[in-house]
Amino acid sequence: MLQTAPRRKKSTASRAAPHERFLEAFRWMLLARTLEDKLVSLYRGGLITGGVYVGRGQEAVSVACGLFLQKGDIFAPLIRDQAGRSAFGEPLVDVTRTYLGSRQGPMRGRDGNIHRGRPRDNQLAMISHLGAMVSVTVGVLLAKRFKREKNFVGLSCIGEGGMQTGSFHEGMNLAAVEQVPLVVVATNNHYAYSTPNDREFACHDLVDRAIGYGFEGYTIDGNDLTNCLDVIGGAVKRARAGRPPQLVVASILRLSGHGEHDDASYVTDEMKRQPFARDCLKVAEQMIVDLNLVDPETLREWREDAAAQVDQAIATAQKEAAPEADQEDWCAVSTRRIADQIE
Amino acid sequence: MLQTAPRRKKSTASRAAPHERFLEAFRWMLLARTLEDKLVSLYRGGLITGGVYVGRGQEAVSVACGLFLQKGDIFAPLIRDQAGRSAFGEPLVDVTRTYLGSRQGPMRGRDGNIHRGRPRDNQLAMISHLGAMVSVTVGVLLAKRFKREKNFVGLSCIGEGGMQTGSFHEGMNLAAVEQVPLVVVATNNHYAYSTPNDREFACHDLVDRAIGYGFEGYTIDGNDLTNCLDVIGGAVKRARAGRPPQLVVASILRLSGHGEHDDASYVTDEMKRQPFARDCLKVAEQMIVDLNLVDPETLREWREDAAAQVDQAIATAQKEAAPEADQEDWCAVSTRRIADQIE
Amino acid sequence: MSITYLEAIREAQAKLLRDDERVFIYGEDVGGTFGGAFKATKGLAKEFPGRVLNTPISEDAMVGAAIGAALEGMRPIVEMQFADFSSTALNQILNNAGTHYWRTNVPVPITVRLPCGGTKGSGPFHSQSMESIYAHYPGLIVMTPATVEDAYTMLIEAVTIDDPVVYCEHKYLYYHLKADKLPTEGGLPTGRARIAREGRDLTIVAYSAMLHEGLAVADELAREGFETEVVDLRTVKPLDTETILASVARTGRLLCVGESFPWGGATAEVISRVTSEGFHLLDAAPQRVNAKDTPIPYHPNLWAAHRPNAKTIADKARTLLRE
Amino acid sequence: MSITYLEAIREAQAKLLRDDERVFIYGEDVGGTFGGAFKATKGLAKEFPGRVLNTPISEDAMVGAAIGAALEGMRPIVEMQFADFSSTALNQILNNAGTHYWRTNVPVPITVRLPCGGTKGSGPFHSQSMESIYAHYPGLIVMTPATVEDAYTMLIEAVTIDDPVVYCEHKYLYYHLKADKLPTEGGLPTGRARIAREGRDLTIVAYSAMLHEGLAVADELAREGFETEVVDLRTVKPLDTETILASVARTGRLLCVGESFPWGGATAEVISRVTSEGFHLLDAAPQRVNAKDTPIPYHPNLWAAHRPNAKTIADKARTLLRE
Ligand SMILES: Cc1ncc(C[n+]2csc(CCOP(=O)(O)OP(=O)(O)O)c2C)c(N)n1
Ligand SMILES: Cc1ncc(C[n+]2csc(CCOP(=O)(O)OP(=O)(O)O)c2C)c(N)n1
Ligand SMILES: [Mg+2]
Ligand SMILES: [Mg+2]
Repeated sequence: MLQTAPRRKKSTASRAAPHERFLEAFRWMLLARTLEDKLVSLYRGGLITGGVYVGRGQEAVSVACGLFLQKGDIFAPLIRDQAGRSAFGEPLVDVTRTYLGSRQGPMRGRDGNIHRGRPRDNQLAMISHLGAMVSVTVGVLLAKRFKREKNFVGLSCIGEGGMQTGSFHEGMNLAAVEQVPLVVVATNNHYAYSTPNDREFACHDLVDRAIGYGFEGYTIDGNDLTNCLDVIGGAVKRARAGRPPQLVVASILRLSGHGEHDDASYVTDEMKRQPFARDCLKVAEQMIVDLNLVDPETLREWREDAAAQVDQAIATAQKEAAPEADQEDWCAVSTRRIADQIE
Repeated sequence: MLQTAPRRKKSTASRAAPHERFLEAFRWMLLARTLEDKLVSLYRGGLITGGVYVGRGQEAVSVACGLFLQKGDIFAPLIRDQAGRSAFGEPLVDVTRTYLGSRQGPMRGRDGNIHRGRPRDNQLAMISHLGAMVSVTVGVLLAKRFKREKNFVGLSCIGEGGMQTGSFHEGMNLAAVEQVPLVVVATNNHYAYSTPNDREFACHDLVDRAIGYGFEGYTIDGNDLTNCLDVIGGAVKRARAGRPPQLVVASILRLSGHGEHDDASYVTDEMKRQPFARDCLKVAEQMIVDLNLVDPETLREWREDAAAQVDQAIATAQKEAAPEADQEDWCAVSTRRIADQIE
Repeated sequence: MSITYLEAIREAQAKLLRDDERVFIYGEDVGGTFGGAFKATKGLAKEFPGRVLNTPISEDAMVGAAIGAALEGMRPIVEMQFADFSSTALNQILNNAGTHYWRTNVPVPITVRLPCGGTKGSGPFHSQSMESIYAHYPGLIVMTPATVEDAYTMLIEAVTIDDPVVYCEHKYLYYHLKADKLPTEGGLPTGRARIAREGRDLTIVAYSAMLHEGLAVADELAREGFETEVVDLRTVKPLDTETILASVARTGRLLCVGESFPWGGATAEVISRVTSEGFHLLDAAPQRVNAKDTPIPYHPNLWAAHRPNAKTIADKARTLLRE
Repeated sequence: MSITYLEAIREAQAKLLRDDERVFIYGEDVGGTFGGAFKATKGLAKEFPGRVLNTPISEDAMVGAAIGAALEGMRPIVEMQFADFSSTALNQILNNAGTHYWRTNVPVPITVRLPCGGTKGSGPFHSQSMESIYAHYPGLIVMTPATVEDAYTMLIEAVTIDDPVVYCEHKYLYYHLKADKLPTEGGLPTGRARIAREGRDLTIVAYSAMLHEGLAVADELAREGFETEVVDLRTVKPLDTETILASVARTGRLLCVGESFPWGGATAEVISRVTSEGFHLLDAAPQRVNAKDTPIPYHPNLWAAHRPNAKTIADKARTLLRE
């Protein structure tokens, strides 16, 4: 069974032989897909309140974001990053507890779905306002430099929609000014909610933003796990080695609604026929089969293993109590003495 | 005497022979410098409350911003754009009335110094928050398109410091998405207040931002009036002709404090020795002398004429009454019926 | 036939687009076949080609552009996807739109629609009520319609008014609130509150979704023998002090209910005005009920306790009536 | 020897940098030889190399970065060049710093310094007081020091506290206010108001620069035979209702003065609390004086009338005393 507890030791991924790394990544992708499929069915069954946001089709990019980070590195995932979160070390129960509103989850029912995180374990808890987490990641890296830590990087995710926020711009520029070891992975999944690229930006290629900030820029085909691992792995390595901040722009199609409430009927058929519209998980699996990297039996076991882990995480969360208003500490500041003065 | 009332007819500049255009520009520069020198001495003499912000050293860039705009075009100047404002048609008394707090100025004592404008005459009144006026300019252009106007452009000014605001980024991107005929002229005067370029941005050249927005980008030497006129004139022409939005980045040194309260002691000697640190007005005058474009007598007359206009504008404003609190309409909304309900 | 609060907002926009060519709609996902996160502009892009436009995720720029367009004679309606995201447009709203008329004598007729307020499971960033922040600054009119009729007529008036309007529409009311039909005439003028229910023992002042909690409490108290007058503010700025004072003059008791955070804001403003201007009218200490002073929780159990509700309001009302 | 309010702020920062290696200062023009638009960090960059850092003009990012650094164990102080520009950082302050502890159980110890308030000729964008906006939202502590001593001890406490603090320093007090020396011990705890002057006829509640207008009025009224108690709030959030109520219990009359805009805000909150919790203590209608409901005017003639001043406050006080 794959280790899903927060990893406190160095990931093997960065040093592993390419095909081992590929297979490890594939398993995280499979786990994320299995989990999210299950969350979707719980949502459809009325068992999840609020929204469900999944990363279907974006697992290859996302897993590469989580996989190369080591102890001491900082990760700022966004809404389509289940694969990366898991690879980074987020326990599955964190996800199910948050979605199912268990009092024992990291957000304790106070926040839901994808706004979760464990800042103490270097996984930032995103706010909804897109773009805002880039500068926060920069700040963590600044602090690490102040504290004379060595060998650290930060990785912050964004969608092509979020790249148009002012907050994103300021964060990117600040990263370059401070020359912190930051990797920004931008996934152009061709829509921001229902809005297609032509109403989002008008440059030829979003990677052309890199030069204007003083970042190094790379593009990847988000369908192709090998490509994702190579390029994002390379970017992480370069940032760690002291190169300027790195921007990686991936191209992909979101293979779900914006959230599960959304039928995505605005996605055109033409769009669905584009090469970037393939399912990266299927592509990766096909490659495993074609190259005979593992036998079908093993693949089947992995699948079962993922399902078992997901079932267990859900069962655990479902057994747990919901938060109750009268047991809640209704206080937004931590300083007890001051808290007591705020009614 | 130069026409300083708002020009409602087509400027001659765009069609004039190069050296006539140069001379017209020079005269506006001279007027701006003369005016601002005078404002500075009034400020030093304690006759102006608040701050005085001048465009010393930036007149060549600025004048080119105002000079090619025609009736129906829209201008969003910033704090160092006296030359451009005058060339666009701002009457000198607007300036002196605002600085001297006359009740008859366009801001009627409600706002001061460089935050003035006449939106009805297509000269936007900047707010202090840098970057904010780019999207406003985009909006005016959008409206003109809605109204099926033809042949219009907008020009919005920014400093290299203001380019780092989120607001600027959003405005630029929106301009490109909407494909409005916008020219953005960014003046890198090497400082944002006391902050040198290396703490402002880390890209090699700010013009490299153009491609990331889908703008066309150009650079100019802000000392060289001919270059300013050619490139900004060209950008205005291209925008008017339906090319994508245009970004022009000028290089120059601010030859004053940030405001007149600031002695700019942080400007290094090395900086003052850079080629971009020359005084564009002197360079232009030298060229007039060298090429014998006008005789020394004419130059002297122009100088006297500028001084006379400035003196008159100041004398006018000084004679006028200040606003009085008890005659003021203390109401921030225009709808009378509603205003009466807001105490 | 019946029409919801949300449909009224859509119909008002359809009418505005139909009747006034200066009107256009600008915001994230408002256009295309989609029609907005809440479908408040559903079908409008098709019916009015080129006038219902998707924007990039750039709240500051979309408001900036609306300001520019308004200066040039248009009547833009900006839809924020959620009120909460208007925090990133706040500078343009407060410092640009809000100051413009005062500074230049040229008004800025923009309408910014804010889908406000809490719904179950929406959490800290999709539930906020921001009227108190916008009302604090000068230069803005802040509408908080509580009925289907007002949602309709006030949105039309918002776009008609020459000044910038922040129009706070409540997401909980979108589907929950229905009327038989849309009004064919304008409603009360902007800035006038409405007596939603008459009574003589207690005045409850409320607005937006809290009006309905207030009305429910009035029903409940009626069964206990108390007659509660309920005032619907309709706009929190301007605030109709006169109508409130007249009500308090009748009842002698004031309870003010708002869904936003407890420090400052609309309820504090109402109580301040009433006590400053109508102190002698009060027979008991005026009270208020607000949300709790924490971010708005995601979990329904917590959310239900965070916002004022019929129970917490009724409890407070009973204490007040006993005094 | 004497020390100004501004010097106290500088000295507090010097001490913090000296005593705590987690502290750094971040903001526009704070570093180099310059030391900030108001010189509040003058000399500190040289004395503490690498710890007083200029930022690009990016208020959102500078607060975002401070949040990140705080999560990683630092104690950043962010200087806004003027409070007014914090509108572009408001989202990070309210929605990121303000919600973080509630959401994740991890507090965010940042201090955001806001040079607030009006000075002659500064106009609409360099004069604002924003305490009421920050106090409205949960999760923030909002300090408004009115004395040199408080400027010093409260800034030190702000940085020491684990929660985000919005520290509103008043630009008018920078040079106008002087003390003999800096305190060697801490002041009153955060959240505790101070009786700045004792009296028994009237309570004036004020904070920041308005404290001094309040004290001037108290002097004036003393000559007319009235004894005015003046309460300095020190922090507008938390608000020390207890101290205010105790004062009103002594005087029976309440006048609340604030420099920010009149709708909502600190004065409304004070009056609401006093009337809700201490209605029976009041012998007359509580009153307030705020700035006018327009942007802050540039011209000194207009500015002087826009803000509350000793004359307008005294007028209101006299009316109140006559009731
Ligand atoms: C500042 C801001 N405005 C609006 C939203 C509402 N919103 C949430 S997700 C989303 C679309 C995001 O698109 P993109 O960044 O491309 O990410 P994707 O959903 O495609 O992964 C929008 C508009 C937001 N979260 N933040
Ligand atoms: C959003 C914002 N933050 C801070 C300021 C304060 N401020 C006014 S001018 C200035 C420097 C501007 O530098 P730049 O854009 O390069 O223009 P320059 O003064 O050099 O012409 C600053 C920081 C501001 N006006 N707006
Ligand atoms: Mg996208
Ligand atoms: Mg500059």
